[in-house]
Amino acid sequence: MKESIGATGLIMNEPLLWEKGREGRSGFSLPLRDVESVPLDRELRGEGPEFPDLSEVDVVRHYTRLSQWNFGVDTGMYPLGSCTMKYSPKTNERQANLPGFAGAHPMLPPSLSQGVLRMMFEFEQYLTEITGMDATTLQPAAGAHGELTGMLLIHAFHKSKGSQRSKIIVPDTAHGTNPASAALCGYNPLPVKSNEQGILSIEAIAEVMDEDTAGIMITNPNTLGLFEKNSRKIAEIVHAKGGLVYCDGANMNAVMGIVQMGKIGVDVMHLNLHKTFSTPHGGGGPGSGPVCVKRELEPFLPVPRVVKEKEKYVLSGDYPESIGKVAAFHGNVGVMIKAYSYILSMGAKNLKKASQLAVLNANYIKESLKGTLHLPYDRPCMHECVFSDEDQKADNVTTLDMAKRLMDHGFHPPTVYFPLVVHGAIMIEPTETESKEDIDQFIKAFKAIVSEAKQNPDLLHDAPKKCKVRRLDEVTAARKPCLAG
Amino acid sequence: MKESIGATGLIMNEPLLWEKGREGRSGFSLPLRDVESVPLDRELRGEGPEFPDLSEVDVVRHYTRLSQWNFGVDTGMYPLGSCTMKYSPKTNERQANLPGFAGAHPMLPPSLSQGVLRMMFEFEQYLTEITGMDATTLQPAAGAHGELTGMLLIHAFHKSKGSQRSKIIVPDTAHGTNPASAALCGYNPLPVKSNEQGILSIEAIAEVMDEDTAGIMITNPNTLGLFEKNSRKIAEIVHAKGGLVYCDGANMNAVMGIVQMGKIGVDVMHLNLHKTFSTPHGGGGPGSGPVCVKRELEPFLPVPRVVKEKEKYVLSGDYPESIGKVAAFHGNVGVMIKAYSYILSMGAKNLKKASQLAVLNANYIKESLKGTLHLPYDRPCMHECVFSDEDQKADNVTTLDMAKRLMDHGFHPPTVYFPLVVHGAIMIEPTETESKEDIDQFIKAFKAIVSEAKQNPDLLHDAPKKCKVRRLDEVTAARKPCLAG
Amino acid sequence: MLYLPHTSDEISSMLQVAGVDDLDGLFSTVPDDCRLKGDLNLPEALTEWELNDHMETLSRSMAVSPEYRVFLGAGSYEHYIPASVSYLLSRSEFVTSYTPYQPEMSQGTLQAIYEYQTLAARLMGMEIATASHYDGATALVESLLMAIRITKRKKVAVSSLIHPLYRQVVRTYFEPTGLEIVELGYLENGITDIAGLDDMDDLAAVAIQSPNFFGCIEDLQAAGEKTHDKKALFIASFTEALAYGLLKNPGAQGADIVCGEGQSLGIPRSFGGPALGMLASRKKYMRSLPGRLVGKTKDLDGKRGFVLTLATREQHIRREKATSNICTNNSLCALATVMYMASLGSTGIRELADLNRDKAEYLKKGFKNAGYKIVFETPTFNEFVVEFPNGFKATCERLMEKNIVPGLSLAPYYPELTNHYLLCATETKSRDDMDALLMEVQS
Amino acid sequence: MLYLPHTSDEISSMLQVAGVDDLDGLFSTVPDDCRLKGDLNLPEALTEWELNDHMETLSRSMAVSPEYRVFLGAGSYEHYIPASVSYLLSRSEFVTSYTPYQPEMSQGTLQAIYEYQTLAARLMGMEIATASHYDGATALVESLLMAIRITKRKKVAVSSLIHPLYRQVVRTYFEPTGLEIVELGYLENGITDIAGLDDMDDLAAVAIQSPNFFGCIEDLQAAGEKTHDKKALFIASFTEALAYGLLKNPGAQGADIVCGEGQSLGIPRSFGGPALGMLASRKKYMRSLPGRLVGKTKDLDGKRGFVLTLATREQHIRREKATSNICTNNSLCALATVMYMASLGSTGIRELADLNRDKAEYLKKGFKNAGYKIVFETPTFNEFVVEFPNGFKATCERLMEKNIVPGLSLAPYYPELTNHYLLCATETKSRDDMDALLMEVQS
Ligand SMILES: Cc1ncc(COP(=O)(O)O)c(C=O)c1O
Ligand SMILES: Cc1ncc(COP(=O)(O)O)c(C=O)c1O
Repeated sequence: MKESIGATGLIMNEPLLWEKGREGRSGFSLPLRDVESVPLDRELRGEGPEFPDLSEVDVVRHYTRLSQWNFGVDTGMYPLGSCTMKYSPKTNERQANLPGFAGAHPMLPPSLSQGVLRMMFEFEQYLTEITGMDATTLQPAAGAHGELTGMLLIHAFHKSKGSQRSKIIVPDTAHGTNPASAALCGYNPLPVKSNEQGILSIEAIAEVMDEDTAGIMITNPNTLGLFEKNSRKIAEIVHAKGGLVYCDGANMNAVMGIVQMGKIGVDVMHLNLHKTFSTPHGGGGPGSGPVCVKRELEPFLPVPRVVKEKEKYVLSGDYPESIGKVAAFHGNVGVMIKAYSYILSMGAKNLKKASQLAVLNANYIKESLKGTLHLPYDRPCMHECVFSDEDQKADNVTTLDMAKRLMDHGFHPPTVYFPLVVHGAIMIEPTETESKEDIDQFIKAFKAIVSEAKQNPDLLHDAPKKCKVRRLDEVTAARKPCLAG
Repeated sequence: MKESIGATGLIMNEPLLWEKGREGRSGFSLPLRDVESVPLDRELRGEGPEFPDLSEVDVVRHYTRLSQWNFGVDTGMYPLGSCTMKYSPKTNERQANLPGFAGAHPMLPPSLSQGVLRMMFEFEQYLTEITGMDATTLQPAAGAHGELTGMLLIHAFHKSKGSQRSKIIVPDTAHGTNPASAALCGYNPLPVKSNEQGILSIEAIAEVMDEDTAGIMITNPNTLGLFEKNSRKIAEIVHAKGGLVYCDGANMNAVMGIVQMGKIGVDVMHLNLHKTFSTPHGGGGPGSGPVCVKRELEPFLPVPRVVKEKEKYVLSGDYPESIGKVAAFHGNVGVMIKAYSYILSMGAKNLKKASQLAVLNANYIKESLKGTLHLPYDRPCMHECVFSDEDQKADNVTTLDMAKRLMDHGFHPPTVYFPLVVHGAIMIEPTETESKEDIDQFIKAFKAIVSEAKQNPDLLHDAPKKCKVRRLDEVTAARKPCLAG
Repeated sequence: MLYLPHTSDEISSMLQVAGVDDLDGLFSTVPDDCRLKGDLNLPEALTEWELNDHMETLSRSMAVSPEYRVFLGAGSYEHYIPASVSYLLSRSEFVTSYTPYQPEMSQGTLQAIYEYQTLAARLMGMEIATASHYDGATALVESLLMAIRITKRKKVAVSSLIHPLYRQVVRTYFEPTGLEIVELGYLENGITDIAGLDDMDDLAAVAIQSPNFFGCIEDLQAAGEKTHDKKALFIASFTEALAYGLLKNPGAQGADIVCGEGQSLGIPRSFGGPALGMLASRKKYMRSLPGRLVGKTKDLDGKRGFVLTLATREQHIRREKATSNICTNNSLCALATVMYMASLGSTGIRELADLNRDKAEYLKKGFKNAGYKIVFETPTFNEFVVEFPNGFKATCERLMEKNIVPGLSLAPYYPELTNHYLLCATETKSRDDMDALLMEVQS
Repeated sequence: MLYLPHTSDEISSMLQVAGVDDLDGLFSTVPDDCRLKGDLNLPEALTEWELNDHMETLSRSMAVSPEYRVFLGAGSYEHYIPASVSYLLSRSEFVTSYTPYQPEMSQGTLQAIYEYQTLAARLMGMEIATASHYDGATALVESLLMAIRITKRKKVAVSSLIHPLYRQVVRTYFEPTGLEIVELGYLENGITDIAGLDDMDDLAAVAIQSPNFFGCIEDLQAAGEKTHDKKALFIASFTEALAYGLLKNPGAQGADIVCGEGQSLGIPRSFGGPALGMLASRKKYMRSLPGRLVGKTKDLDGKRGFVLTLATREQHIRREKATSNICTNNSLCALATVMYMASLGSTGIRELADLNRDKAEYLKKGFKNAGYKIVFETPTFNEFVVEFPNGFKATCERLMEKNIVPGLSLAPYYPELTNHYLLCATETKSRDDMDALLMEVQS
């Protein structure tokens, strides 16, 4: 197709919920009353919340219209770096909606919930195998939650050794959740710079690692899309000082079946099922952030744990050293079902193939756009590559301008201004589910934008033009916050 | 909301299926082969069709993008006259998708298909009651199919009386399917004009009705949205000459619980489940067009029929006078389930209320737009009202121009240029599921358009401007047809 | 009520505008003697939750997989449907729109139907296909009527191995108009006996189904040639569209019109409907085609777009002179089909068709080995006829108690074929499923 | 493979551009001693159809309605969910989008979350609410930590009638940082004993759940006043959000922060997750709130739009100084909830809440009449505690064989409460369901 993918079409304006509706309307079928009314004492009763009364058609139209203002992976390419926006197979949605799963109460006796328990038991085994670790907990609800769980495990480990430590090493390329999770557990994050190659140098770690340092949080592949090739050596240094190695596995999509973190010195890591394992991101969640550990950390894992006794699956809370619980129940089971289904659909070969193609797509984009955009670290990348707006400074066009202009061309922008070590970073993660055709169109669009930046920069400054709204005033939004209507 | 509902937003251009894809890709999970291959003789084998090979994500994006170029009742008001585009309750979709229904083979023994048979049996009874007739067949797949079935029944009736007849009376306001269905059954449609009030006069019928006329096809309420108040008398005249009265029940949404056609002289009629009974129209179908008859026509109904023997439901083909079959199996059962669910959800009171509100909405629009648009028949209307572009001739703006301009205002246009008796007809059927707010916006939009027609007619001539495409060249499409890629 | 948005205040203010006092007043034009006095006699309204329970109960009483193993084909086939197709088909922009009379607002449906017409035509080996018909039976009738219009003759020859229920529909349509139908018998190898054609004249068309009702693959080439010798149009029909992933297509064998049932291609069986009537022909017959057609065109800016076209054939323009009375068709089913065909692709449909053939061959062999007679030796696709010993009815009953529905008894349709059953095995039948059946019939 | 679009030709041409010979070559930066030699040890890949069978089997082994009558509540409640909500929630524009970092392309999610924040705040009687948290337990922790930040104190008092599992999560979070938790006991009428507060000092916050874990409605007003006397922040938590369709909301009773579980509002139970952590506060604490917030603003043309705002509180800007480490939250669950609340409306939520109360009262009365002890006399919403005679465990077993799950044994959480069970009856329990249970416990 010659023309750009981005076009404009008819969509509907739609007011806020409470600007619609009429008292007495209803969009909910009230169940029959087959019992008498036993009014609650006046003083306990309130007026009830002020909700608009809407009919079913009101609600359906409202959210159908809103949905049309949104862009998802099903709409087009969504190369949001570090987010692994791969296609979410539709069959996984079907499985998670099966009545036996969707309708299950979390406190059902094990004898009446074998299906879910078996799924969780097997799923833990699969993740343990994929990461090369020894045990897994599925309780964390997202990546950051997994990080915190990991920190708690490390803390419990040191405590059990009687030695408490105050610091933890966190590279400057780390995602913001890393230092935040460490801090939440009382650790002082110790920032270390990555070297000129964009990775951690053995020396840098050797320099800071000491007996008061609980360990290190490594993101591998890191957020520059580079493999931390010194990680083994770094692990040795950390271990030598009695520390533990935490791996942020958010970028696992690059190395499934290629690297088992457990085999290269990692003691504890989290996975993002909503990234690597294809569960949809839902406009911000729910996700799931299982944590995989080596033997020495297993005693501290959250309870209850699913164990198999003879042919039955049971829940056991009998782990005296456990850190306790990080979620009320068993974690985001509905999300696990989708990731479990994904792994079963893929099998070992296709998981590896997925990583290989994810890396292929990223390197293909890197090589194809290298002449067009400034590439701070010109090395083979993993699942994503990071450019900058260095070369556009002359046209006084920024990363943001290019990102917004991409929308008019029909693509979701990459992650921008992250990682912080690259100024005006443009972090592109295509994932393996983008075909060569689609990637070629993306490359074409980006090249077009860069030449637009020279010829007609205002096209970029005024972008986006095709979306429902133009650029929004985020400054006023933050200065005079209006958070509820 | 001040601004018009119609707006523009980002949508994606998308090529034709076969402009995408790469050989060897797959979007279908091929089942395991657990049996050996037994190749078919060469000369019987073909090359197989030339389809594009696509991945699941290709297919999902393709049709997700296409869907965003479409407008449905869930998107907004769809006042297509004579089509009863009411809201389709989502619960009905759920019911039709239940595995026991969706997966059922049509030739299952009755003992293994009691659920569907019971549904059909009860559903027939409900429709029989709503129409005030004596028996119902669910076999016809749509309204026109029901009309044909009706004609066949009338033909069989006369044949059984030994007298065959060649003509049938069809008013000029009738829908095109009426004469077409009559002709398909070998009858010559005898057109009669409606009177200055837009309805049939007793005299007009008396004049043409004779012993060679099989009967009359009346649409009541008719396509001008008017109730044929002489229908009783007309029926007497037709009956007196041995003829039968067919009622096109496509407009039944106006009179549920208010008029039982069987009680006012109708011998046979069809219903459009995809209009009156809320089943979605699916961009052109599937529909369902059950036919209800009086006792004297029952022997001729299509087979098999569902009958109840003791507490069991069985299929009986034992009707020697039956016309046979109009569909391979039992008709559009999936559609019946939705309409059956609708009737069960509504009950008698709400069905009547629905008709009352449908008529209220239509009259409200008629009164509100009367000053704005020319109203050829200024009488209380039923479920729809018909205007014309008479008053816009001066601005040389046509019905089509106004229809297209409505799109830019965020509404689907009404039915235009039908019925034929009104030049430049604008046939508006809001249905009962449109709220007063939405109708007021529609009225506002139409008034705005009419003044635009005066101030700036080109806004209308160039409309639509907000849709994915502008006006399409239908002339060339028909002169040099390209029906396949 | 969920589906009735009006509040009583709104009703009264609207009544005022309408100039009447109450809702009843709106019906002043309905004579009193036309009005229903009491209320309709219908069950009390159910809540959404009562409805769920009720329908759940009805649904559970039906014999479907996985609980049941059903070996019925005979015009309705069990094939796997990808979750992606079901999801896409549920998008309300497709589901809740009307026939695309206003193309600017309906490009989604229109392009999809254009794509359907194209893939459907390719599958059948024809140049053009219509937007859809109700089902395979009405598609056959429309094809015969089309041939009658084209040739201006009044007689058609129809194979007795066309689905018996389809032929019943043809008879029903033809009865009043005095059009003549001759049925062609069948040979003992299970295909149509076309010899009879030699001494028939003024035929408008000859219609043959392949694979035929016995599952046997007909020699369309030969039938086509004989038909053309008679200057009649050759109509090839089918009930199992998937077969043409493997078989030589009808177009390649001289068919002038091809019609059949598309249910196999991504449409759930739903007790027989909604399904999909497919109809295709050579381009020269374009203007005689019944039903809707979508065509490609350009908009004012020269941008590609799609519209309903050649409407002058249709009832809303031509009224009694239309090529058909059809208006609403089975559009959404056509969409399901094109989504399904797109998911399969050339590669997939071939492999899937092969697998269907091989599954049926496995079952066939099983019966042979069990000593049953495979009545017709002509090659088949995924269905075949077995002759069982007398008293097989009892076995059937036993099988059903074991949740196995063995197949369709042919006796009601072909009285000479007592104890003959038509069995079908698609890709959904595992070797275990088939072995279970074979085990039962052996014991 | 369905999800891997690359053909081998494409792969080789892309490898060329990437400048390597084969896929392995792409991993040159991965040291050899880091590479996995063999293959991962995972089950063979399943087809979509094998997966369907497998998951169907697992699903059928679960005890859910309609086959089972489950009277469990205790933080996860069975409520009806309209088909319209499930459909809307399945729209892929919502499901397959990321956190709305690019507002121009995410207005659908953003407006919906803004609407959620608004209705959630109204339900809880607060000025503002966050975009969502993982679940009720983490929302409670975040609330306590927020209070600790605001007051700069290190001690919190938590009612022992807050969901035991929530308190466990609090303990887990607090353990390493040496923050202190004091638990408030309960009175024999089943509500929190706040007397103890008198001689406690430097409290950052006091947290009380209402309805509490025994289902009893707490006197938030009193607790709030006592708390404020101590200059501590008053945190009201809940597990059954629907209760606030009926009860006086926490804001009206002096709560500074309100948090709880939103699962009741249109989210299926899914064995406990995903659910919805709800958190709201008075506006003055806005900048101390954890997690995402959506705010209203204007675009360049002055048109209304929505954005993520106050990001300076968050980890991606503030890193270790952020108000929370949360990034991905439970956005789609918040969407389900706002769709559900919009469907109910003021009128509906009130009637539904009333009905829940009345169902539970019916069951409660039934037990009373059957001679069982309703342990706590404080009014309840849809849950209550019953004391059964010794050996009730056996009865339980019998009930389960009859597909009835009577309720939750409290002994594991409150050792003093042997033979005490927490039972729940929502609108989904018909009189017949409840009579069936009562019948069984009588016999
Ligand atoms: C590298 C990295 N680490 C951690 C996270 C946090 O994961 P989550 O958003 O699931 O909490 C993310 C997600 O943005 C990430 O990209
Ligand atoms: C008055 C009238 N009669 C008959 C029909 C034909 O019904 P169907 O389209 O279901 O064949 C219609 C539908 O357009 C109609 O409006």
